[in-house]
Amino acid sequence: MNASNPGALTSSLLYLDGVSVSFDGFKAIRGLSLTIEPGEMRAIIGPNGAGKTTMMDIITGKTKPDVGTVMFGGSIDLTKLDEAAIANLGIGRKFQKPTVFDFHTIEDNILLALKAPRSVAKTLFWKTAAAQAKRIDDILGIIKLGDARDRLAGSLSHGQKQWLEIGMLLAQDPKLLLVDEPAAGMTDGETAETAVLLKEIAKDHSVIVVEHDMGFIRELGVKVTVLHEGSVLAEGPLDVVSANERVVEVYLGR
Amino acid sequence: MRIVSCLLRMIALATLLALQPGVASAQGADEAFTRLGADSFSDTNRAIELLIVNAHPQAAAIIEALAAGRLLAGAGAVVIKTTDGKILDARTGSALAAEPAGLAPVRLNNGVRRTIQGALGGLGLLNPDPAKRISAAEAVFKSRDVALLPVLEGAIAKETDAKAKAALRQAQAAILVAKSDAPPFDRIAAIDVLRERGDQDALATLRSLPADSSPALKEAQGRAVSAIEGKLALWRAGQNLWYGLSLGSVLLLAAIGLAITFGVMGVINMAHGEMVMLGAYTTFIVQEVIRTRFPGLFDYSLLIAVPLAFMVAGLVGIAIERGVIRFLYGRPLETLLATWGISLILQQAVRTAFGPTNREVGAPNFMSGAVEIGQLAITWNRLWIIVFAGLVFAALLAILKLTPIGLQMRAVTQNRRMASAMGIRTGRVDALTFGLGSGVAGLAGVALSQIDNVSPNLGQSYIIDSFMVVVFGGVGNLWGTLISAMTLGVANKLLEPYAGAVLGKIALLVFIILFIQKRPRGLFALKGRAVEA
Amino acid sequence: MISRFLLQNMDKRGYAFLAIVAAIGILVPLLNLAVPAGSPLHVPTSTMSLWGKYLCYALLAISLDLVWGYCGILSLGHGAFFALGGYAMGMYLMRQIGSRGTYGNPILPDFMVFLNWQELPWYWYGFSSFPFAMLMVLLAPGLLAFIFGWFAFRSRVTGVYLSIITQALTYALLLAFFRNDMGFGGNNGLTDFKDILGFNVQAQATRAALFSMTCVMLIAGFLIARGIVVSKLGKVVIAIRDAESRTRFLGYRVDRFKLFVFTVSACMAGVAGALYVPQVGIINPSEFAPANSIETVIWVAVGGRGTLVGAALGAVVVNYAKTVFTSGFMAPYWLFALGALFVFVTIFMPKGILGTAQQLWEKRRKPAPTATPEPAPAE
Amino acid sequence: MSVNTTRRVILGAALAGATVLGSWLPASAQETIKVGILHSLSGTMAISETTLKDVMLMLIDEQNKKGGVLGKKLEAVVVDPASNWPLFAEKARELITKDKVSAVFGCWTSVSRKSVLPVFKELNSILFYPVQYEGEESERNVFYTGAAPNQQAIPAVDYLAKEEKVQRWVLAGTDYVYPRTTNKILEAYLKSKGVKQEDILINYTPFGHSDWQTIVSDIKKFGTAGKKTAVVSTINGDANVPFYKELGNQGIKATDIPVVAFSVGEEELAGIDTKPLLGHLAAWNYFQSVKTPENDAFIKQWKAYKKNDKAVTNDPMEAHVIGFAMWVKAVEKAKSFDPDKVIDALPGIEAPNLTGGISKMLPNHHITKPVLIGEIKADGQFDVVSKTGLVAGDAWSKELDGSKDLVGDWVEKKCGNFNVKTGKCGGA
Repeated sequence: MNASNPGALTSSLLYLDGVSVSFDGFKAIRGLSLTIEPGEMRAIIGPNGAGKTTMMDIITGKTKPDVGTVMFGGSIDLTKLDEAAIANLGIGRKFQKPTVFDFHTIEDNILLALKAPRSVAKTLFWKTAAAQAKRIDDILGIIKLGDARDRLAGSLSHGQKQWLEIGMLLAQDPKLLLVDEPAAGMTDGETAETAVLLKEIAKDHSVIVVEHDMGFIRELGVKVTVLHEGSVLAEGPLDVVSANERVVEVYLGR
Repeated sequence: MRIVSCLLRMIALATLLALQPGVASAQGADEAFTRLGADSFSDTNRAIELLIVNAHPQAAAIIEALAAGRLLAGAGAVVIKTTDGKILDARTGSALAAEPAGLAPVRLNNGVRRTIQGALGGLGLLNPDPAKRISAAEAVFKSRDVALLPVLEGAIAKETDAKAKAALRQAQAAILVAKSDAPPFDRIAAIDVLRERGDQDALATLRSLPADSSPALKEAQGRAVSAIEGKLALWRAGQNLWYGLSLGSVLLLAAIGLAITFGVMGVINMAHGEMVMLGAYTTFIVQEVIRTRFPGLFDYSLLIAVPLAFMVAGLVGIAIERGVIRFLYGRPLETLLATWGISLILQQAVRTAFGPTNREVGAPNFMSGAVEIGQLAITWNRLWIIVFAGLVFAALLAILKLTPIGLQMRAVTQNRRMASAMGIRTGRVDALTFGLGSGVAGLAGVALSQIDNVSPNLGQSYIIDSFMVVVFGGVGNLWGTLISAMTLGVANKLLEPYAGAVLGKIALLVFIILFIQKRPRGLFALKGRAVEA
Repeated sequence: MISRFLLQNMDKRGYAFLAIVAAIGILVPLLNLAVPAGSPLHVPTSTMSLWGKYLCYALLAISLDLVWGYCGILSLGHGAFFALGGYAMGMYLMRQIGSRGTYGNPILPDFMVFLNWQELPWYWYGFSSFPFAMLMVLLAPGLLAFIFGWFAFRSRVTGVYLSIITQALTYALLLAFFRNDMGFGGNNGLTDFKDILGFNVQAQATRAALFSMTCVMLIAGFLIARGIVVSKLGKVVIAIRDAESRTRFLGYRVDRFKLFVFTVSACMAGVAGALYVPQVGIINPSEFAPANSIETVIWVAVGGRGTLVGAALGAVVVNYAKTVFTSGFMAPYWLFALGALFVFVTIFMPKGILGTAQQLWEKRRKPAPTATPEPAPAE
Repeated sequence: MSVNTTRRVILGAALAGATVLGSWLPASAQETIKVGILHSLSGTMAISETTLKDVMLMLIDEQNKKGGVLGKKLEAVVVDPASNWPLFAEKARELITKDKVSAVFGCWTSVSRKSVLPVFKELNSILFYPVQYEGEESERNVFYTGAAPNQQAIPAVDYLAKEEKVQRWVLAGTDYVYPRTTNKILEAYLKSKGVKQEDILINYTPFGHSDWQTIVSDIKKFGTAGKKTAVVSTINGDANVPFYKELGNQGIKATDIPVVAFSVGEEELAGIDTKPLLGHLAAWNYFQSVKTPENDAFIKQWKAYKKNDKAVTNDPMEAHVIGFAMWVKAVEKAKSFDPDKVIDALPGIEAPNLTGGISKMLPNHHITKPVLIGEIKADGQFDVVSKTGLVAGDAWSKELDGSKDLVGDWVEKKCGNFNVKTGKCGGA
């Protein structure tokens, strides 16, 4: 499962083409096409109902598209796989609402996410090796929760939970990270720190960030895709996109 | 013995027809009265025959009184007690001053009742009331008493009412088919009449054709039998469908309250069955009061019980919601435990208050008996229960969709916090919603009291089926509950003739288990992102 | 390695539990057999078999706690696995009767003779062998749980839907086992047992041995369940309970984990049933009654779910209360007491006896409580 | 007091209460002789068994007014096995070992009897079982005061065949051992009387079956084949009410297709409007409507005891009356409460039944009883239309292959399943 797979149909890490899906007649995604290159960080913006979360659901296997192609690493058809298989391919996801395991300690949360065999037998007789313990320590350091490692995750503040979740993503060591509104509900200071953290992560991972906060996106300084009514409205650097008449129209209303 | 008695009766009827009273032997009549006082069924049977043979002037009155249990006998005296309490001497029909001592009602058993039926049937063929003539003809149809053939023929000749005439002809045909010495042409015609009638009884009568009949007759009989059987098979499918709908309506009634408390509110209400039971006991109390205080109102007892049962079960429901369930919102599985406890308490409370045995809930007149539509037997109580289930369903739908409280209920169940922010008193709405669900269960109790035991265990027998119905239909969807109840009811009844009651039910349970795998949220599940989050 | 697996991170509570069960398992039979009946220290056989029953229930409760308390699968059909284990044992015991039945038929059990059955149904073959029967004690419930779970968990049936179809499962089995044509003795079930492994089941020594065996199995069941929940697999399972789809996005095949725990739990329930039958002396379809399974859930809730020890405690406490209340002047009113207990526990002690006790203990130790997360959302 | 302390106090009190109760129970007066009453007071069987508990309490009360037995007062020990079969065994053990009762009166369903049987054998005590049952049993420690199949089913079928000229039979029952066995016996019996296979319809339904539409219409259909048809019902308690309601509504009259039931008595009819059921039959060894001085006295006593003028009596109650009288006589004859001596004394003991005869305990531990056939009257009582002389209860049915050679004899052979062909005890 190497990104430079010889049988690859495309050199892109993630390749969506002509994807559509509807719920009870409502077309949430219509003809969406999107390409993410290895090592790229991409921001996705769009008004409510533009299909941002549904797009993530499709990539991670939660929702199956009605039509369209979703390829990962050039040759793997994601529409044929379930969530766990996709996660094991190396696609990590952070949810809009931070979802951590409330009744586990922070350390256990990271341990569960840590890249390791996921089978029943392997987990039943699991023993944490020294290297893995060190990796956990490192991640706890990065997300600044090293001192709180024995606290239950449920007792963390909202911002801390966001960070813990990012830490869990790091522990998974995925090839592609899907990050849904990482700055939601954060203070300005936290938002800034999160941006720094994401940029750090983007150095050796591909990242898709869905965000509402324009300031945050500006801080990330990456290519932006604007979704509207389930398809791509515009793509390019933030300045170019925000000058686009249609984007302005969509955001400000007609 | 039987032939002799028939012959005697034929003669007697002939005399009756001739309207010549007073010629009978006094001796035979005396014997009849002695026998009536003997307290033996065979003596009573013989006495009836003697009365008829001797054409006793009081025969009709005596036999009617006997049938109604108003004939008293013993110690040489036989008297008739009239419905208004007068005492008449059975021999003469003259009034007596006082009831002689030591008399007891003449007892009946099935044999005596059949003799009475036959006797009254013979007498009734000439009754001026066409309805009575029809039922008399039916009685003759069943008894196939050859002795009555001449009387029947006489009656047919005189008959003017078309329906009565048809009934009399059928009775005649029933006798002719089995009568080997009748003209073959008449017998073939009789077979046609029976084929026309085309019901189970006609089939039975046709099958009574003697085995030594002529080939022509046998062929005609064979054709008639297969024609009737083919028709009956169709009717039977219809009948099974009706049974299925009827069972479905019972399931719907039992489950629809649960569709509210469980489906809409998410409370796993194990005490739901006990709400049904409370409704049934309310019906019982209403009937008890009516029986002792206002016997005239009995036919309205269920109508009176309906609002009361709704209130009783509803108030108990509100009490449960306020007292227990409101502490448990968001913990659906814990409501299961608490309501299970409540159900134990309610069961034992009813057991303590009313005793552990079944209580009698009577059926008002309009719910007794059956009506025949073609070969479809529709029992009134089932028909009314279907109607009632439909009404309850419609009313519930209307409450939820059309009234402000319904709107509030839907708002609270969809988004409690938002509803609360908009000024809806969520506590009050919760209590009312739970009360509504429980009240509807109480209504189900009124209906179930008509077909099932009214005992402390009543609720237990419906709770699992109710959950199956709601889950199969899709939680939170009243229409789903309706379709699911009807589907399960009909499927159950269509399976039953082939698989038997037990295997049919097991098959359905397995089907539900498999179905839930296919559609984990039931028949009518909401789709989309919101539900799965 | 196995002992490491079983004893890792054992806490005080666990050791206390093990010590108590072990002590009971040794002392009670000893006090029953070795101490003369007149002595105040003597444990009567009736008390011993009563407690044997409680301990079987305790094992059943632990098996349920494993799936409910840790994995969030509220099974309302665990009684079915218990009963299947019981039937497997019952069938062995029936075959052991041999020609000592009332009709003296060497092969057919009495109820078959008396309904004119001519030969043994195929599914009764092999049950005359103890090892085979013991294998079936594990396999029958285990296989049923595996097949049922295979479908249900793959289809992602969760929450109340799962609870209701487990109830449907046990209800269907109840109806099936009531049928005399099934060949399991219908409503009368299997009873009037004579020997187990050549020892008279009625004999005091056999009862004592069965009692000790129950204690051993309870300890084994507890250790296995605990081994599972403290392992990383246990952490995954708890993660599934609290946030199933999140766990899936971490790459865990949720259905397989659930299936594993569910099957292990069903086997454990089967063992409990198998130990229950010779001590109680009868197995009948009413063990499949949905009410029995619900009651098991209640033991776990009363004791404290997600604690294992609490589940066992709950089973013993509720059943002891039942024994006490169903005799004497309370007899007509015991259902009130039982019902009230369930309502009381769910409202005032949502964490059960053990959870509440623990909370009180912690509060006393450190007066300023750390924020504890809200109870798990809808399962 | 903070909430938590309150909680703790309540908990403590509850636990203390339980302990006190536990220790309080066994302590009682020394001079009395205890009699165990093992009937379900809750659960599904409470509907039938609760009155039996009351009857026993009344009988014991009466006996004490007469001065008790052997100069000692009797004391009833009531337990509630809650319609739970294993609990029956547990409670039986408790009664015998903890309360040291001299005899136990109890059980209703076959399975409850089967469940307690090993306990009574092991601890060597006495059980009086008051309900009609499927037979095929004769145990040293059990005395069967209810009817065996030959004391109920066969005379009822004879009556229908003779008086009603029935030629076609529907055997409808609940799917458990009693109906299965009874129907097996009846099927064999009817065939021996020349009834053809196609004239017998056997149907089983689950416990508590409530939707009888299909089955009743099947019966109706079966009944229109040109021969007189009757239904022999071994339908169990709870399912009867909906069954009879459906019969009434579908218009099946007793004059067309009579139904004779073996499990429907006054108690069950009290829950049904009986007007549409006029003339349907039941076969028992006792009816409340039987006019004898003994019965009148008993009914009066019962109504006074229940303080209810509408209280009804039924067959199993009479069985307890007979059984209790027999036990008292046997104790007096043995001059001891020792189970072994009482068991030996019981066969041969005679006690008056309430229908004007004297019942006798037989060596097979069953009793002699008359068989009464009653037709349902509009007031929920039965009109006795036939009564046999005393019939001896057969422990083993002569109609079944497996048991036709077996007899129970605890007097001479000291064996419950003596094979007269092989001359050996133990069935084979």
